[in-house]
Amino acid sequence: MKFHEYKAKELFGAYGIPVPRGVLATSGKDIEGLDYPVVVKAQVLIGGRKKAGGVKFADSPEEASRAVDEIIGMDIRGYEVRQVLVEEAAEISKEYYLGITIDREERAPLLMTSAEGGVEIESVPDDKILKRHIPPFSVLPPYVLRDASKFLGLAKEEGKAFSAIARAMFRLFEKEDAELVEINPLVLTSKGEFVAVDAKLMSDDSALYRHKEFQGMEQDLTPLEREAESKGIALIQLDGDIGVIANGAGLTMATLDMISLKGGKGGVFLDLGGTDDPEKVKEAFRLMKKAKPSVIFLNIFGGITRCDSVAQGVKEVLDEEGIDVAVVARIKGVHEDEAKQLLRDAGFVAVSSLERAAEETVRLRG
Amino acid sequence: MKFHEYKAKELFGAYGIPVPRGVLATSGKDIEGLDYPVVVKAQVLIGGRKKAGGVKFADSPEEASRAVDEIIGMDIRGYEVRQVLVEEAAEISKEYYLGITIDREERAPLLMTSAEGGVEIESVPDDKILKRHIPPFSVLPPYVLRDASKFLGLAKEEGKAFSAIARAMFRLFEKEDAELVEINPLVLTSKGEFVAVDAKLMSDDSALYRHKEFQGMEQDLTPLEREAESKGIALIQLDGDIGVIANGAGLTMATLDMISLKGGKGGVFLDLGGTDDPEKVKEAFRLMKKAKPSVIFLNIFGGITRCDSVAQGVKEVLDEEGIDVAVVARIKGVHEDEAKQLLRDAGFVAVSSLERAAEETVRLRG
Amino acid sequence: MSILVDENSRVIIQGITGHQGMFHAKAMLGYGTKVVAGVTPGKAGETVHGVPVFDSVHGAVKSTDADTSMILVPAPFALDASFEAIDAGIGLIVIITERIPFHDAIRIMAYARQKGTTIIGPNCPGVISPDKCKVGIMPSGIFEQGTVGVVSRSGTLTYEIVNAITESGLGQSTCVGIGGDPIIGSNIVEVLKMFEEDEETESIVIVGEIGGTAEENAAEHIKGMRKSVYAYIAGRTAPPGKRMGHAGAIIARGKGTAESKIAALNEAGVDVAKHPAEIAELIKGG
Amino acid sequence: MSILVDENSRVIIQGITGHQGMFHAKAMLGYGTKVVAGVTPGKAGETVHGVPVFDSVHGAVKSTDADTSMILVPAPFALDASFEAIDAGIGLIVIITERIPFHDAIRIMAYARQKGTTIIGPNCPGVISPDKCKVGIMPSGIFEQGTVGVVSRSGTLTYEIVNAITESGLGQSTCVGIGGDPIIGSNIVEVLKMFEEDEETESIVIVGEIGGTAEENAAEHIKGMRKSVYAYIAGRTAPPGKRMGHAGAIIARGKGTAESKIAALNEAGVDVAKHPAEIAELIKGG
Repeated sequence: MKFHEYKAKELFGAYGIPVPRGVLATSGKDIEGLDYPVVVKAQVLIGGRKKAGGVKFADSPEEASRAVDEIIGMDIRGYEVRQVLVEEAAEISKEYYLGITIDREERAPLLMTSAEGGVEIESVPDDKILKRHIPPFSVLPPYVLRDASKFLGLAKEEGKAFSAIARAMFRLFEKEDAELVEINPLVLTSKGEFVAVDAKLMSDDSALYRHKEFQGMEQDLTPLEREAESKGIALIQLDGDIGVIANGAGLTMATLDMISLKGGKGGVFLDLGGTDDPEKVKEAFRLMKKAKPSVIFLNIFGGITRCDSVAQGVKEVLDEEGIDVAVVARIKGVHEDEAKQLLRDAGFVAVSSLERAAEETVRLRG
Repeated sequence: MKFHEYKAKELFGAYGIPVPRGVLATSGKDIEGLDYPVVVKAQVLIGGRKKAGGVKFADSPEEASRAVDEIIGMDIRGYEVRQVLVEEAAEISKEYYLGITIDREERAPLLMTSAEGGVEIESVPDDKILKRHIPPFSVLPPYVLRDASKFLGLAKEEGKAFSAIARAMFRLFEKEDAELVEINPLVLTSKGEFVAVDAKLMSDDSALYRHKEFQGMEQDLTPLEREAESKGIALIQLDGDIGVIANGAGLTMATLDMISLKGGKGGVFLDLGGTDDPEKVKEAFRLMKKAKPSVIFLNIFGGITRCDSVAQGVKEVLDEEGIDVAVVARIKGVHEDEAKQLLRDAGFVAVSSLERAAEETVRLRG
Repeated sequence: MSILVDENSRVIIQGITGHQGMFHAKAMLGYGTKVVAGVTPGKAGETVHGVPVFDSVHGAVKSTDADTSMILVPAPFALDASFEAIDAGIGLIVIITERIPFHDAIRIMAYARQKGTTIIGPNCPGVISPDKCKVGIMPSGIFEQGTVGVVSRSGTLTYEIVNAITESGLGQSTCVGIGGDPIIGSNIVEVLKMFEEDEETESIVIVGEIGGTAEENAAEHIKGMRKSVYAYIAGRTAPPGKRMGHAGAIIARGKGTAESKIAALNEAGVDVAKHPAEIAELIKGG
Repeated sequence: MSILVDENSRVIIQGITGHQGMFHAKAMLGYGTKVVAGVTPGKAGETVHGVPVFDSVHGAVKSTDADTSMILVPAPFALDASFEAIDAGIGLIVIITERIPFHDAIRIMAYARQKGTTIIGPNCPGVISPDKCKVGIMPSGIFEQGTVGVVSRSGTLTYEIVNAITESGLGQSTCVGIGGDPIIGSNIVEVLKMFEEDEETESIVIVGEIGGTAEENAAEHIKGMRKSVYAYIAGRTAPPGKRMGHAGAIIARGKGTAESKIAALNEAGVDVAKHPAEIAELIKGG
């Protein structure tokens, strides 16, 4: 789950990480009590807002008010700006990068820091980034902070302030089940103080059950995707027109790839997961219909999923509500024969080869 | 470092472990505000106080007062009782054992519990004790508490109360650098509540530097041992008459063993450790003199210890203060030749074989 | 021979009394797996398809000498169930459970490594050595004993590919679903090493997908291997920044694309199939 | 051959700029040990007896390909120094530091096991393979290359025994001081296994002491060993309940007596010497 900058900064503040003073605004009238100059930043869950004009500086309340009203309503890479964060601008002496994420191969948290802050970390050469693993279960070991302070060339007092921020960041990372916490830039002001001028936070969706306070937060999702999520179904809208329902992320991706190989283009990725609950299958078809695909490709390879239950759901939704586009079904696995029979009875074409099913799907589109 | 029962219970209480209401008393006049019956318990850092008459029950203030005055001043296995703990007696429905210690082989904390509480855990058969390791860095895992509750045959609510105590105990174990935390008996009252009726706590001396609050606590030491400890020297008074100063616990023990093999009996174990600081060596000799040994055996096998520095200390203390008993010196290792020369110059017999040195020592006693 | 599980594996199922637990206990028993016990706290004394249920893994191990566990408990309990199995001395733990928090998975893997326990998963279909032992939730019918080792980050996609391998007349030595999460107990390289040592395995199939750099690391390792390796990578058409169904499959910060993986594998001499069924043709051709 | 360290070991010293660090750096260099770097935060750029000093273990490893570290830092910093060495990829860490809190030692050992790092110590004299490499603080002069493997819980007592072995005309393949603390990185059984594998080692000497059950466990293991094992146990005359100088040596709750250890070793066919020098006679007699 991605956090808006302002939400991330609220949490940062709660953990003792210094952030600029600022207010969240939906119109130019909302700004009060700030010292100038300020920076006005669009709150969208996508990168590249600066390039898109979503960040403006202002030297006076009037200028700031104007900037807010200019940015609100803006379209940034498909996202409408509904809120802006107006913050006192930090006097920048130096910009650093500081982030903690999870290293898959090492199966451990990884701290990364660089003196080349303020630019995309991907564009910083590897030897300009210090990377240190953090022992699982542990606090941030002192040697990591020592190495980091040295690598960044910080003076003693700066090193202490930096270390306090890094420790707070790791506490946040652990306690909030974060996948990524990032400050870029972490600004050293001319007064020698650190401020987190930007804030990025992604938390683990699988851990949401122990973070009720994050539930219902605005997500980087289309309305249909949001609806699917609320129903526990993984649905992603894509650029094409063909709707794919499959069980398992890998199989769904492979099905989309196969469709592309046969000249079609996927419009909806819908992963049923391991479910064989007919109600959930019905829900999946209802969601899929709302996406208005040119044709639906149902690809089930059952393991934990019982094919007959899936087929039962499909049959029921067809009986109850009808489906106005062609459906190509391919089904295989546990209780496969019962499932096939059910689907044939319901009028589907049951194709057994994925390749031929994909060809058929592309043929039947629009 | 061993804790007195009352000290341990103070800490237990701070961690939320239920302990009986009680007062610490040095005379029969100190008891106030308790409900009767009470139990009066000698506060000594040695086991077996019950057998020695150091625990008495009382049904009234008068009886309690009398019991306190009887126990104060008592000698329990060589320890004079100076304080008693007067506690409200728990109504005992059932007695359990619960302890957490360190398992050397597994290099992990170990939880032990038994339904056979109130007796020495050593006397309980192994199959009546549940043992579970606790993953290092972790909290007490739920499965351990589940296994324990089942093993003890606790009802659901009892299991919850027991688990809360075990979790608190593990927090204490970790935060206070304990080697051993033990409740025996952990009493289940007729009201269905748990109470820690006894409390044993040993903390790690090596971790004292991060527990300033424990420093200066009364220890299970003779006055001379306490004096040595305050000076950072490991000295133990034994039953015999020969004083052994050696460097390293193993070598000191082996020297005592060798003396025993040759018909003598060690009276002082003094381990210089890895020091080669002449001042510390002088201090060691001063302490040894206070123990009034029949003869002193100095056995130095240098590694991290520089023999010449040790010899320098010995020479200086001899020069400055004299030594009125025979000293047999055996010295070997780094800068051994310089050391031997120094000692010979100071009038010692420098024997090179441990066996012969021990024979010489035994010969020179008395 | 085969890797991880065989006819001697003595298996327990943690979470056996649940819906999925009962279903798969039956399927595994039917396949010939020695399911010697189940564990569900509070249900000791019950049986599931004749398999005795215990309250604790320690109890089950003590009574049955189990050496392998399959974990099917809900995600919030998976950390504890894993710690319990590790501490009870289980040597191989197959974690089927999906949506285990990353931070829990890190702790599980750290403790397992410390105690020398092998973990497969989480969020995986399990492990099967055809005709010998199945510790997982895969449909048994598609597997056949043979010489192809399969290691896969995916679930159902694996079945698709295994099915193609079997239909082409080849069989599998062992098929290992390592799971689709970012934090897994055994990665592709670790399983490749096992297959390289296994006498029964002649060639190896990797079923990869977008996200992470596991396939790139595997490619590096394959350069030093004797046995032939084939691969399929799902997600060629996946857009960056979108998680494709589970947390592992995401092209994030320009890393983890199918192109990068396929290029690395090709460079290591691995034939990469364009679609699942093509794998079988490549093996037969190679 | 020899175990743990040999002429190829590339050694760093953590805490090299301290009093003991400088003293033993010189001694180790004099013995021929490849001391390739020292580490003391804030002292990068200095040298100690010609050995370059780095700020961090990562930096030292990167520049020198070190594979072994000797830790001499004060006890409160030993946990961090150990984590640093483990994380930097050091394969063998010899912790000389004494009085490390138990709870820190447990964490060090857990992380080391997780990462596959071998730890010797803490509170130990180190490891020496005579005429090849010394990573420790023992007096070099008493050692001689030979075929006796020595594993010891004690420090100076080891020198006593090694000296007797050398004076009797035998030498040592490797001498490992595993340390006297209750929590140590490698225990007697683990070192016995290494010696059993080592071609140069013909017989093995255990120097044990009261406290714990390490010798009893070793006795159990020895029953399955080919090589001859001899032992000496210190503390026959130690009274129960008194810590004899360091935390490991205590007869607590009736466990850990010399009698129990000697009986177990005898039962496993191990000759136990009555005093240190007798060890050499036993080996020659056996």
